[in-house]
Amino acid sequence: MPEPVTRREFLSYSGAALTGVTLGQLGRQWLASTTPAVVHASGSEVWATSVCRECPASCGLRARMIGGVPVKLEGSPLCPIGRGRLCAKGQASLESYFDPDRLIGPARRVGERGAGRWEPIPWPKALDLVTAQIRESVSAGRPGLVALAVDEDGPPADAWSDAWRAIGARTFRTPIDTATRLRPRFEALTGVNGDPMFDLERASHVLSFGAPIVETWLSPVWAQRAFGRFRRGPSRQRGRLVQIDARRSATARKADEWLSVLPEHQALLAYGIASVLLREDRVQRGLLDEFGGNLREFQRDVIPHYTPDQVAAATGIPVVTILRLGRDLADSPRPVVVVAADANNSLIDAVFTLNALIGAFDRPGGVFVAPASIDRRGVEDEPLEALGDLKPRVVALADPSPFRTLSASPDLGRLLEGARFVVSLSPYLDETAAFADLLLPTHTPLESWHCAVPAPAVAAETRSIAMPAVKPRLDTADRLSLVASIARRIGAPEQATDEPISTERIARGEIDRLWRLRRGGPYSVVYETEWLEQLERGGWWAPAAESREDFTNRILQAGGWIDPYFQAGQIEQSLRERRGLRFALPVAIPAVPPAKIEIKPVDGAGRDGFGKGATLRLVTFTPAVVSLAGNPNQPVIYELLGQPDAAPWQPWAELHPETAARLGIESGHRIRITSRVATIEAMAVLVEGMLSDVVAVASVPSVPGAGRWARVIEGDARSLVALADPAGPCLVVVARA
Amino acid sequence: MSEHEAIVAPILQAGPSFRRWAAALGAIVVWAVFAWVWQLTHGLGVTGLGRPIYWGLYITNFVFFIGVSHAGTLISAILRIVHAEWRRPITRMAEVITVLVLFFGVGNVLFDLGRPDRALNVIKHPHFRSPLLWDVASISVYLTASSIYLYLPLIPDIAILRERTTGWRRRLYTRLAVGWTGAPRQWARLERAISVMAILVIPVAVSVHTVVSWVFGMTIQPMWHSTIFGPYFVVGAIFSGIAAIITAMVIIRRVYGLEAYLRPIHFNNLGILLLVMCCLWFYFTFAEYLTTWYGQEPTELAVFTSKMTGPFAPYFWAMVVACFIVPFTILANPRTRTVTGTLVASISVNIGMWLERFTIVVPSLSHPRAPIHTFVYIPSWVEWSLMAGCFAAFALLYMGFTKLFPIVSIWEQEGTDAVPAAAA
Amino acid sequence: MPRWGLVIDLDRCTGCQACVVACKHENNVPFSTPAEATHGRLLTWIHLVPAETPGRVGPSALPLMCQHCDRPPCTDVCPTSATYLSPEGIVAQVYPRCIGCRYCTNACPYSVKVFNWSSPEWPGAMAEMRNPDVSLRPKGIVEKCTFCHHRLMLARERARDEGRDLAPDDYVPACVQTCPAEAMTFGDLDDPHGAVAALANNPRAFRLMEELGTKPKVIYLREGE
Amino acid sequence: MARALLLTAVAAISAAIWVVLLPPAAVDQPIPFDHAKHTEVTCVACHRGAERSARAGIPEVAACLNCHATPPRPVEVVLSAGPALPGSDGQKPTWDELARRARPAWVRVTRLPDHVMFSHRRHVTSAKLDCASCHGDMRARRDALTSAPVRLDMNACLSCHKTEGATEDCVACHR
Repeated sequence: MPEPVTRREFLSYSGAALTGVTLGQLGRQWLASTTPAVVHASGSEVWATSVCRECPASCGLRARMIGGVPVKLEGSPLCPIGRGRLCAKGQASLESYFDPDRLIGPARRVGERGAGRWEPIPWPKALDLVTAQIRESVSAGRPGLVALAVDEDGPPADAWSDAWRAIGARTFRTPIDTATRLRPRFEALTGVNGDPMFDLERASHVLSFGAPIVETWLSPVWAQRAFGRFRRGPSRQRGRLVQIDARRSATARKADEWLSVLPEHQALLAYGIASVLLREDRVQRGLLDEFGGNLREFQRDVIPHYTPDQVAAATGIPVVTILRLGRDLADSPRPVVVVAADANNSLIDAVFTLNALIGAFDRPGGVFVAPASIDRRGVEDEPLEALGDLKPRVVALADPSPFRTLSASPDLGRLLEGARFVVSLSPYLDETAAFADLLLPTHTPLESWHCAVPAPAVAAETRSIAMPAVKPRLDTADRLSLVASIARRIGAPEQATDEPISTERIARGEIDRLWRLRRGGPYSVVYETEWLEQLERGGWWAPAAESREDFTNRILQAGGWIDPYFQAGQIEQSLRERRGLRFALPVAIPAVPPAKIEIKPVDGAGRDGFGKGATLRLVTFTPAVVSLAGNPNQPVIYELLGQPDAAPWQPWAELHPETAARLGIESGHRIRITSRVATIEAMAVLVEGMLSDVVAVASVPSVPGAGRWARVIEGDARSLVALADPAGPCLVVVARA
Repeated sequence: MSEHEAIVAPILQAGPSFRRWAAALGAIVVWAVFAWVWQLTHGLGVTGLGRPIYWGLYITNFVFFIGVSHAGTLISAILRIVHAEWRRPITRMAEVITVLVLFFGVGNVLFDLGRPDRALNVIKHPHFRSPLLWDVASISVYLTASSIYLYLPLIPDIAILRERTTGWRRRLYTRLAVGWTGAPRQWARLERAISVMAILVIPVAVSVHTVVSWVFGMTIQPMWHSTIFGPYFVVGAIFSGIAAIITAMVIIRRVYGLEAYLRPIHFNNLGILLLVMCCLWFYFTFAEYLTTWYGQEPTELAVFTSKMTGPFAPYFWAMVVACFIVPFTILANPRTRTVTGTLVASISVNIGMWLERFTIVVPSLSHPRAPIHTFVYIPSWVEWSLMAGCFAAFALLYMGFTKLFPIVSIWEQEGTDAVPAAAA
Repeated sequence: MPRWGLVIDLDRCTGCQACVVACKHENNVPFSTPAEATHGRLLTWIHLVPAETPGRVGPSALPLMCQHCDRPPCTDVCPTSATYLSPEGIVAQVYPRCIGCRYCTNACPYSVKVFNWSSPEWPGAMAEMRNPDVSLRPKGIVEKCTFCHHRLMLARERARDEGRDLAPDDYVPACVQTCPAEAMTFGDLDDPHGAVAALANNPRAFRLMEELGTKPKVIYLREGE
Repeated sequence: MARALLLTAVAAISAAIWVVLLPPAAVDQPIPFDHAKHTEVTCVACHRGAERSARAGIPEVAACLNCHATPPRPVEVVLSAGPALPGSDGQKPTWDELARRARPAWVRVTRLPDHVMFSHRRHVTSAKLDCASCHGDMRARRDALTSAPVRLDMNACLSCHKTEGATEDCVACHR
C-alpha cells in the first residue's frame, strides 16, 4: 500500500522541481547567449577585381567576396605579371583592410604631439583646417609646403603631384626599387633611354650580384615565377644560379653557389670577372666587334688593374673561384648577370659591362629594354633624399612607408617635428600618428580605384586598372579627391575645372586614352594574350570592344590593359645610332683592409650587464616577407618572420659560427648589438659560410605609435645606422644579452 | 574485540591535529579546483605546453599515479596467493592506495583533455585500435576489480563497526555490511570470493600498466617505440607501489600508534621486496638505454643525449640516484633496512619514479623527428596547482578512509601470531 | 575514387611563404601573439622547416604540412575516430568528435597536427574575413591541413551543376593555387595520365621519413641537379 | 541525507528536461509573413541562395518588389506600429524606397551547429531534394517561422545519405 504523501513532502518536491526548472531556464538562456551570432550575411560568392598595392609590381588580384565582404585575396589569372599567383604580402593586405586599429574617420590632434589623443571632426572642417594652414604657409613663402607620396607610378600619382604643385608645394617621392632605378647607368652604357629587363626565365646561367631574386626583386611575383621556370622549365636544362651576397639570403640558399662578399666589394669582383673574360678572350665577339665603343680603353684599364690576384686579395674570394666564375659564365649558352635595384652605381656599371661582354643584350635569356611606357611623364617629383635638412611649415604625407626602407636617408621624425603642421593621408595608425596634427584617412587599396603602371618586368606594356572591390568600410576618402578639393579651396587656377579630380576620373581618363590608342586589350588568359601579340606582329589589331563604354567595362572587369607586342633589338639599334658602347672606366682597387675581429670590453662595460663584445661590420637587410616594409598591420607577416631558421615575431641577427663561438653565442641566444648611436637586441642565428667579420641584422620595422602588432616588435635595425656615418662601413659591437 | 582497540579507536574519534591537517589539505584542494576552473575557461593555453611538447605534467602524473596504484591490489594479491602471512596488517592500507590513486590517474587524463566535456565520446564512438581506448577499458576493469577486492575483506570489519556505533554511522555500516553475521557459510563464501579476486586482479593489474606503457610504445616516436616498455612499466609500477605502501605505513604507524601491528619485520620484508624491484628496475633501465645508445639511430640519439648530457640530464641522473643508488645502498645493508631506512628509500623511490615518468614523456616530445622549432617546457602554476591538489586530495581521502574504516584488517589479524600481546 | 596527392618541387620552391598565408586565410587559422609563438602555440597548417640537401649552400626551406599518409600513425591512436583516413586518401579531422587528448599530435612523426590552446580570436572587424566554408575550431581540439577539402566539395558541386565530371584544374588547395614559383602540383595520384603521378615517378622524388612506412601522399622533388 | 539526495535528483532531472526536451523558445519575427499565401511561387523565388550557394538566405524586402507594387497589408500594420523596419527613420518612406533600403531583422530559427557545413546548393540543385524534407511543409504555415519547424539531427541526415547512396564520409559535412 503506498504511503500517503504528506504536505511537507509535496511542498519540498515541488520546490525542488521548481528550482530545477529555474536552473534549466537559466541554462537555456546561457546556451542561447553562447550560440555564435551569424557573422556573414547570407550571400553567394562573387569575385571582385582589384590591384595589389603592397609594392610597385601592381599585380592584378581578385577578392573572394561573400555577402559583400572580402574573405580572401588571390592573384588574378588574367594578370600577366602574376598569372593567378600572389605573394605573402599581397594576400596579407586583406588583413590591413580589416585592421582593427584603422582610422575610422578624420581627426584632429587634441593633446601634445605624440600623445596619441585625437578628436573626430567632420570632413569639411578638416579640410578647412588644412586649407587655412596651407594658405598661411603659402603667404610665408617657400619652402612652405611639402607633400610626400608613396612610391608608385601611374596617372593618379602624377595627378597627386600636379595638384600639390598647383598650390605651390614641393613634392617628393622615393625612387622606386624597380628596374627604373637601373635606368641611368644602363643608358650611360648603351644609350637606350628605357628600363632594362632581365629575361630570367630563359637564361641558362645567372650570376647575381646581390639581386634578391626570390625575395623582393623588381617585380616579386614575376621574379618568383621566372625563377621557377628558370630552374625547372618544361623540356629545358636546369638553370644554374650563382649568388654574390653578403649574407645567406633566401636567394643565396637557392643558389648553386654562394659567395659572401660585402656590398662595397661586389663591383671589384665583377670587374675581376670582366678582366678574366677579356684576358682569356672568352667574350662574345659579335656585339663587341661591331659596337666596341671604348672597349679598348676599358680593356687597357681593367686587365692590369683587376688581376684575379688583386681582386682575390681585396674581396677574399680565391683566385681559382674568380677564374671559374668567369669561365662558367662564358661557357653557358645563355648567361646573364643581374643586380639588385638599389645597388650602387659602380656595381650597376660593372654588371651591365659584364652583360655586354657575354653578349647578353637583346638575346633570349639576356637583357632587353622594357617596352617604353607610352606617354609616361616620368617622375617629376624630387627624390626623397633631396629633402635634406629642409624645414617646411606644412607637411602632407600620403604614406610613411618610404621612410621604412633601409636606403632612405632623411629622418622622418626630425622632418615632422620641425614642421608647424603635419597632415597624414594614410588609412592607418602609423609613424605619422606620433607627429600629425590632422589625420585624413584615405581608402585602403581594396576600397580604391586603381590606375598603375606596373614595375617593368614582363615583355609587354601594361596598366593595372580596377575599380573598388568593396565599399569603404569606414569614413575614409579618395586620396586624390582630397588633394584636389584642398587645391580648389586654395584656389589654384589649374584645378578649377568643372569636374572634380578623383582617382576614378583619372582612371577612366586613362582607359579612354588607351581606347584611342587602338592597340592592346584587356588583361586576358595566356592564350588570348599570345593571339593578340601574333595579330599585332602581323600589323593587325582587333578591337576588344564595340564601344568605349564596353571597352571600359572590359578593362575594369579584367583588371588591366596589356599590349603584348614586343620588339627586341632596341639596344643594338641604339648602339648603331650612337656608334658603340660607353664603358664606365672603373677606379683603381681601393685598399680594403679586412675588418679585425677584436674581442674587447664594450664602452661602459659592466653597466647594464654588458660583457665583452666583438667589433663587427654591420649589414642590415629587409626580410623577404616584410618586403618594402609595407604595411605593419598584417599579423600574419610577423608570424612568418625569419622562417625557417629564426623565430616568429622578432628580428634576428646572423653570425658566422666561429665568431659566435668566440663570443660564447649559440643559435637562439639573445644578443645585443651596439652601434655608435643605438643598441638593439635580436635573436642569434648562426650561418655557415658567412664572412666572419660581419653581423647581418634583419630590419623589421618597429612602429611604436602604430597598430597593435607593429608596436610589439622590438629592436629596429634602422636605428643602428640612422645617424651613423653613412660613408664608411658601420661598425657594431656584438655581445650576449 | 577489545584486543584490537588500537585499530578501532582512531576510526571513532578525530582529534584537533586531524582537523588541522584536513583543513590545510582541503585548502589546497580548493585552490586546485580554482586552477582547474581557470584552465577550463581559458583553455590549455594556461599550461606550459605547446607544439611539439603536447604532454607534460598531467600525463606524467597520470602514469605515476597508475604506477603507484600497483601498490595495493597486486602486492596484496600476490602475497595472499603465496600465503605470506606477514602481509596481513598491510593489505588494507595498500588496497586503499590502489583504489584512490586510480581516480587521480584518471583525473589527470581529464585535466589533460582539451575538451573534457566530450570525454564520453571515447565510449560513444570508440576506436578499438587506439591504445588510449585499451587504457580506458583496462583501467575501468582494474578500478572495479580493485574496489571489489578492497570491499570484500572489509565486510567482516564493517560488521564489527556496525556493532559498536550508533546514528548515521550505524546505518551506513549496516548497509555496507550486507547482512554479515559471521556465519560459517558466509566465511566460506568470503574466503572463496577473496581468493578468486586475488587471482583475477593480478593479470588485470599487469595489463593496466602494460597498456599505459603502450600508449607510448605504440607510437613510432623516438625512445617511446620500445618493445620492453610493457614489462618495464610494470616493474616500475610495482617498484613505486611498494615504495608508496612503505611511506603510507610509516605515517599511519606513527600517527595512529600502530607500532604493535606494523613491526620492523614488515619493513624488512617490504624492504627486501623493494630491493628486488630496485635491481629489476635498474636492469630494465640499463637494457633500454644501452640498446638505444648502441643503435646510434640519430632521432633516438637526440633524445638519448638530451637525457644523458643535455637539458634533461639533471632529471635523468636525479632519477638514477633516487631510484637506484639511494634505495640500493640503504636496502642492501640489513643494518640500514630499518623503519627509517626503508622510509628514506621509499620516498627517494617515489620521487625517482615520478622523475622517470617525466623523463619518458617530455624529452621525446622535445625532440621531434621533424625539424620544427621547439622550446623549453616549464610547467605553469596551473599544472603545479593541479598536481598539488591531486596529492592533497589523495591524502585527504586517505585520511577520511581511516576515519571510516579500519586501516588494518581486524579479522585477518585473528588467528595469527600478529595479534600482539601488548594490545591486550 | 581519386587518391589526392601533392608534389612540391623543392628546386622551384623559394620559401616565399605565400602558401602559408593562403592557407591561414582560406582555413580560418587564427593569429598568434609573440608570447604564444615562443611557446609553440603558433597555429599554421603549413610552415617552412629547414631541410638539408647535401652539396647545397645551406638548409633550404621545405614547406611542411600534413603528409596525408596512406598509413597514418595518427589515425590509429585516436580513441574516438575523430581522425581517420577518408576513402579519397585525405587524413580527416572531425572537429566535433575530437576530445583534445593530443595523442595524434604526438604520434605524428611530422609534428603537423596543431592544437587550439585557447579560443581563437579575430580582433574587431577581422572576424568578417573568415571563410564561411570552413568551421571555426573551438579551443581544446586538434586541427590540421585538410588539402582544402571544402574546395573539393565546392568544385564537385560546381561540376555537377554544369553537368560534367570534375576536371583536374577544378580542385586545388589554396597553397597550390597561389604558389608564385609554381612549385606545387596537386592532383590524383592514381590517374596515370595526370601531372602528379608523372612527377611522383620523377627520379628526384622522395617522401619525408619514408623509412617509417607512413606512405605519405605529399611528395617532394629533391633540390639540385 | 537520503531525502536531500532525492530532492537534488528531482531538481536535476527537471532542469535537464527543461534544457533538453523542451522545444526552443519562439522568437519574434519583424514581419508576420504568411507562407501559405505565397504558395504560388517556389521557395527559391525568395530564398534565392538555396540553388546557388551554401546558404539559402532570408529574403530582403527588395524581393517583394518583384510582385508587390504596394505594401502588403502586414507590412503596413508593422509600419503603422512604429519604425520596426530599420531605415525608416521616423518619416514614412515610400514603399519602393523602403523595400530597397530596409533589411528586416529576421531571426534565424533553423540553424545547424557551426561545425556542420551544409550546402543548400548540393542538396537542392544536385540532389534535387524537396525543401519540405528538412524544413517541413511550409504551405500550411500562416506565419513567418517563430521556431524551428523540424528538429534536425544527424541520424536523419545519415539515414537519408544511406538510402540515397550519398557520401557517409564525416568530412563531407564536418570540417
